[in-house]
Amino acid sequence: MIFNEEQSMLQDTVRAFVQEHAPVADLRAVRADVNGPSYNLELWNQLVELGLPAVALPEQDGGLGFGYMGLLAVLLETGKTVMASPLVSSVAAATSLIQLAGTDDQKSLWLPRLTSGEITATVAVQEGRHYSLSAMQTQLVGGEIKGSKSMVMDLAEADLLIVIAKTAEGKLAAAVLESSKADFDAQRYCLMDGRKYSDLTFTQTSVAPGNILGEGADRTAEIEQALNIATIATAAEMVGGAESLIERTVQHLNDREQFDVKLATFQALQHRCAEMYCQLELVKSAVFSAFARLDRGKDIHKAASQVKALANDYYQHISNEAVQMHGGMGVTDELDVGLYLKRSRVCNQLFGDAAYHRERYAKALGV
Amino acid sequence: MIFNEEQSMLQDTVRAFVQEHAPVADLRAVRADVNGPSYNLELWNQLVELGLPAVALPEQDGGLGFGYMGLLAVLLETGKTVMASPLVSSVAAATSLIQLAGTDDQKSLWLPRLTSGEITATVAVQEGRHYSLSAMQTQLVGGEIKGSKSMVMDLAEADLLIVIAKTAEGKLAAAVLESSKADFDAQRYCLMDGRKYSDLTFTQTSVAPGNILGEGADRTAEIEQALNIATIATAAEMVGGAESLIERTVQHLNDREQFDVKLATFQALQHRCAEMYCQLELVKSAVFSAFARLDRGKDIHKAASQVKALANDYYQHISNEAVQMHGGMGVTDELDVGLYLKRSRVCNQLFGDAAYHRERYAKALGV
Amino acid sequence: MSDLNTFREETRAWLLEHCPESQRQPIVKSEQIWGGRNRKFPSADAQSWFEAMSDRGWTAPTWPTAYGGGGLSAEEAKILQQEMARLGCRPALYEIGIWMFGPALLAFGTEEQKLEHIPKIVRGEIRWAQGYSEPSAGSDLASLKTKAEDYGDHFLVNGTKIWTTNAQLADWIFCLVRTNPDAPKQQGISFLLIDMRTEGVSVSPIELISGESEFCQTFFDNVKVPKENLVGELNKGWDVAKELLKHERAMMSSMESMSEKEEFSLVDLAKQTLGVDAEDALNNAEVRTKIAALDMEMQAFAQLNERMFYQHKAKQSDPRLPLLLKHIGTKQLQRKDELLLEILGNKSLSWESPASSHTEHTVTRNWAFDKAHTIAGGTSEIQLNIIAKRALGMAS
Amino acid sequence: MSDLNTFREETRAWLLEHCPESQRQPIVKSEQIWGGRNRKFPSADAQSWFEAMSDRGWTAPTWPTAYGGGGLSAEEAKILQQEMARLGCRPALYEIGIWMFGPALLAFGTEEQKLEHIPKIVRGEIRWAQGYSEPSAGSDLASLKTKAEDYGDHFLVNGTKIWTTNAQLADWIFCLVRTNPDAPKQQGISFLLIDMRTEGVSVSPIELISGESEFCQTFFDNVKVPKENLVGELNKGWDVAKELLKHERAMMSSMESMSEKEEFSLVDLAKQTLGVDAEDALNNAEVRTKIAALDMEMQAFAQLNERMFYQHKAKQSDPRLPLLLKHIGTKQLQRKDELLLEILGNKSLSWESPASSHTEHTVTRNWAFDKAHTIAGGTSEIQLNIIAKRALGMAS
Repeated sequence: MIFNEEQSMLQDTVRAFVQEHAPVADLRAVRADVNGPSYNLELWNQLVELGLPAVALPEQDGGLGFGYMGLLAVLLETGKTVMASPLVSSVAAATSLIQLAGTDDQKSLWLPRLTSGEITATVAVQEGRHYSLSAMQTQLVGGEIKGSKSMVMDLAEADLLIVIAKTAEGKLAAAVLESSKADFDAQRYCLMDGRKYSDLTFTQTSVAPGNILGEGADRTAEIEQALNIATIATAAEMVGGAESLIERTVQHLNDREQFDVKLATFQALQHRCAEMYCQLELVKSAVFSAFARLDRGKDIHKAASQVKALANDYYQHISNEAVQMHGGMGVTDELDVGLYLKRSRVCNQLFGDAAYHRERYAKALGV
Repeated sequence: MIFNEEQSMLQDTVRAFVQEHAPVADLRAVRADVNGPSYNLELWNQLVELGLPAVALPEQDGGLGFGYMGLLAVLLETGKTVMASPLVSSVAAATSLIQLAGTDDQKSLWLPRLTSGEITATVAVQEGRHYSLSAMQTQLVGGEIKGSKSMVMDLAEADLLIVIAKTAEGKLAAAVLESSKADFDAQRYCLMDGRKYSDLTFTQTSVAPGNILGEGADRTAEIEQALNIATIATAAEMVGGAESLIERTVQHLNDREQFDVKLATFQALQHRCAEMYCQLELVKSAVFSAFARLDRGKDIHKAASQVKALANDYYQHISNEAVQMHGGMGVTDELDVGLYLKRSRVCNQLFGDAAYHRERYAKALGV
Repeated sequence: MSDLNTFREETRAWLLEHCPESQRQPIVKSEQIWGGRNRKFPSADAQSWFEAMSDRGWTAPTWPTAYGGGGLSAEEAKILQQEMARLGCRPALYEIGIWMFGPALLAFGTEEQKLEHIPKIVRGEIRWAQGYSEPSAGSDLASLKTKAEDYGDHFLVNGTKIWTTNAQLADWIFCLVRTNPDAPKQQGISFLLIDMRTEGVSVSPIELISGESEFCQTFFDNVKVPKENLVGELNKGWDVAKELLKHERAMMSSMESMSEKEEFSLVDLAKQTLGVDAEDALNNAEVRTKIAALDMEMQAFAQLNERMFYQHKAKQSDPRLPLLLKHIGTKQLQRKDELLLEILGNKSLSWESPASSHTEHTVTRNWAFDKAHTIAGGTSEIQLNIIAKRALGMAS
Repeated sequence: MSDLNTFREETRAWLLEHCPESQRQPIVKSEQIWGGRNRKFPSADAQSWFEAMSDRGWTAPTWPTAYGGGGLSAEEAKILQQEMARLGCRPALYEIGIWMFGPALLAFGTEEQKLEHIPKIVRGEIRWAQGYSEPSAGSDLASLKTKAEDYGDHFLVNGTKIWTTNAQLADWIFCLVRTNPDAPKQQGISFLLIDMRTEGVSVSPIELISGESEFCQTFFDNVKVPKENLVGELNKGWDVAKELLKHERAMMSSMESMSEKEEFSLVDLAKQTLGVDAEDALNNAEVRTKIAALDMEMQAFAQLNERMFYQHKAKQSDPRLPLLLKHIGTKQLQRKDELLLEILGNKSLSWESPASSHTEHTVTRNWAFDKAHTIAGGTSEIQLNIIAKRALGMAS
């Protein structure tokens, strides 16, 4: 439930790096270059040098053995400046998929190159307007993928694309494609968080048996687990962003005077900030708990839904309040709060919105 | 959408009467007499002398022709002191049922005695824990009622009991029983609003054909309309209660000093009171609109659900806030706010809770 | 037949004669006619309709004819408005000079000032901007810092104004400036008119989170303003501002209907969207509840407005109710925006991506833009203060 | 083997010997042992367990033996607590004298006062009540009006105290009284001990909205209190009160676990209730969402507590987190109560009607009683003030 010494030191290292080298201005540069990469490649290479792609995996899989709590430490810090990176798409989602669902051969083929940062990967899972595993239509039957995917992160930068699909038996399967060589249509676009996403169409994309994770074995549970990891990783980034927003808002209210007193002295604003802070510490505790469960090998199906639903709702509330409390300047692009606001709405849709996760959680509760 | 001159004068009359003769202390007396009547019979007789049982009906049915807007004027005022009376059970629900669903013979048999106040009537509709017309189980088949009913208002005082049941064809039917002579089991109890309710069991209660409203014709639409009238009448009482609670709370905050300033000067409390007042005027506008539609002969199915869901949620919020803002004394029985709080929760269950009405409204919207 | 009936018939006939068919269609934003030295007409019809109206002074129907106005009585102006509405005539001129500044200048200006400025407003020759807000003042308008120092025949103005709508298009700007730095806040403020062409005036646009920008920041760097441009008494600018503010609310609500922002019905859009995608039907039980809940409240808001209308008609207006409108309305609008975003899902995350439709882009852009509504024109916090004090009588 | 290990083994052996099996079962409210002249023991076992503990002074383990306490070190007391928990031993004595008043008297009392009062607390012979709040003071404790006037050898006390828990059962009461009406608020207050048998003291119970009442109002009508009953310096009672307050929070949280209020799991009760009545399944889509939403937040609150526990263990406690607990916890409790009421429907509208079950009555009574939680012990408004200032550093 809390960081050990190594994880705390890792957090300090990443914090120092991010604050110095990846301020919100970096995201603005990524956003301005609409045809450029989805994140600053140079900054990412520096994170690779810090070993971050390997942070969560155990040493036998080429990892650094910080555990997923180590990845949490990283994401809380990169979230604070809404830093763009493939930490969710490649490190949390794709790498976990291969590690959990791959055969030994598949793992030794891809994991070393992923953990070393030589390559990155991304995952195509969402379809249509809303993320929903149960509603997934894309088929992987007879070695061919048919269907379409939406909102795939960081595709142009990724060497591998892992497509999640349903088998003829209705099980989940994950096919690893070399994104530059595979045969599919992709439409790339920017979203309001300044990052790039792709919608994909697979008409009859062939997949070699060796490129299907588990090579024929049912990997539904492992795929769900990896997607749960991606879900809580997204939430972790959101918590970092929400924390930074509260700090910025309190700072603004303490700095700004109106009617001859500091805005921070208005009780209505104090109470609203206090409520936001309660929300922050609640969801942060839930996130710590989910990552701790993960590292203890416990099931995180319910925890993932708890954490993502809370992160979605709280960050939405906190970002709205932050804009409002910044007053007129809060709605200008000049201030950074708007970037957090927009990132929060994009994160809402990644790996399931609040209604989806509340429904999933209710089912898990048995009500 | 607003009262005409006659309705305004009626409201003034009732307001003066209620404020002078039916303060909240009257409800306390009703509550204390646990085996006594559900309302103060003497006060009710005075309301009868004012003509209130006849207020809504048109003159050809023995009414005073104020329209239902006249009944709204009355209920807003009686609601202000949470006055116990059969205005909802007998005037809004039972009288409307007979007027809308009865044959000419049935109307001339019962309406004159109801509008003159010679008798009162009540309605048994709810079953189980929650009001739901669609889930109703009680059957009226072959001239016999079978089933059970819950939360019947003012039964011991009522001369007539109208039981709503389903026919063999799944239509709604309403059977008029003389409550003292009919054969059914009744368990009478107090609820926390200080009034008396009954749960009924009908094993094989016989109903003469002439006692079934409409005498065999399908009266489903008329019965639904009468129950919608009872629904908005309940909401009208709730709006009166909420209005009084806000006034009491603001008064308290203006009177009470803490930390050397009036409580009313705390901005957080100001904003919360302002939000309550917004809610009040919203639901009041909705209630006026629903009653105005009713008098214009328009359908109020959707309006009834809108009004009751809003009244339930807002009054719940307002009564919670009122208790909180009255501080320690707010949770004592000595202050009246607790009586409003408890009445609001009872009203929530009468003629449908907020979730029921939101569901019904969503269906009406077609989503 | 009464005079007013005659007036109605004549007006109707005149409108039928002078308002071309094309100017009787619902207006879109791009065809609104704004004043200004560089004004352009979207079509010959638009120009002829505008000129017919401004020649009669009916761009400002109740203003005195001495200054180019229409000289109509309140009753006549109302009839004109009714007849225009009946025929669907477009407003002939959109101008804050008409809505806000003109009435204040008529009340406080000198004869020279009125003769100089009012006719040009009526004829749409000069476009005005408003210079009130400042970057560091926020809701506390009276704490403004832009100063005008007395240099004998002129003031020297230094400072900056923010949220000056379309200042890059404006010819003149009316400003609140500080002329006595030692007086208590509101008492050292004057009301000054400044030609935007004066040396030292510059404008830079403000980009909003919605990517749009009709707002600017306007800078004054040693700007010389002739003394005759002072409106009202020195250090009494607050009185002029208050008069102007009275007209602002009326304008805000008429702007709403005029701006023709492309809005979507929550329920219609939900039906289209939730119905089409079969997979979305799976997780919309919660969304369905939210739609019902919000629609009920939006209906109640409409009913509140309707109730106020009937109260007004019966001369029984409850003075507390207008205080509620801005807060409730803007909050509901933002809730609706958020819910539409939730319904549209990942298609609502951009106003330019090729992966989304025009409708989706518009919903998203509205979402971002509407964040300003609870801030501009009196923040929600100020509205709640006002409700508590004036509607509920809470001690302050 | 270290001394502490020896102590642990000896303690365990002693507990096994002296704590009867019946006193090692989970305690119910009716079997709690409170002190007092009129105390009663629910059973012979309870009495023997109480006497064994009080004879060793282990009802107050860390208090000095000179006053009858256990004289244990903090480490030893912790071991005693651990061993009692391990064996499931019931607390031997429930007393605010033990939890709050004793520690303050040990810090501020004279030698005579300690010798007089502390042993009787340890042995449960005297039951204490707290006299702080007043009807007109609310959260502003320091504005209290009960006055104690100096009459040479005694004070004459007049006034009234409210929320004096179980004052009708108490033997003595410790009170904050005003001894200098001219000094600024907190500086004219003294801390006084009053025997409830003194002439002029009277108690009347307060009925709550839940129908229950363990609270009283206590009246002082010309009550003579000997000078030696003043604790701490004259007009410095606020210091004593602050010391006492430090122990109150610890007590509040231990009370929570001791009071054994009959609580119901939201999810369990929902499953039972929604599952049984087929007709209710029809309109519970919204309720189902509410259950999931609240359960998630309640889990997060448990996780916050767990995180604080691990922080504490690692000596890395974040001092801001404890400030959040009361507000979040009480708000969640009230939300849960409201949702249970919604689920139970018309069966949740009484705590005595024959139409409802014991479970339903309890849910309803809890709902009413829990309204007090956001008021007592520091209102939620005060909590939010504190969070804003101390956790977030907002200017005041």
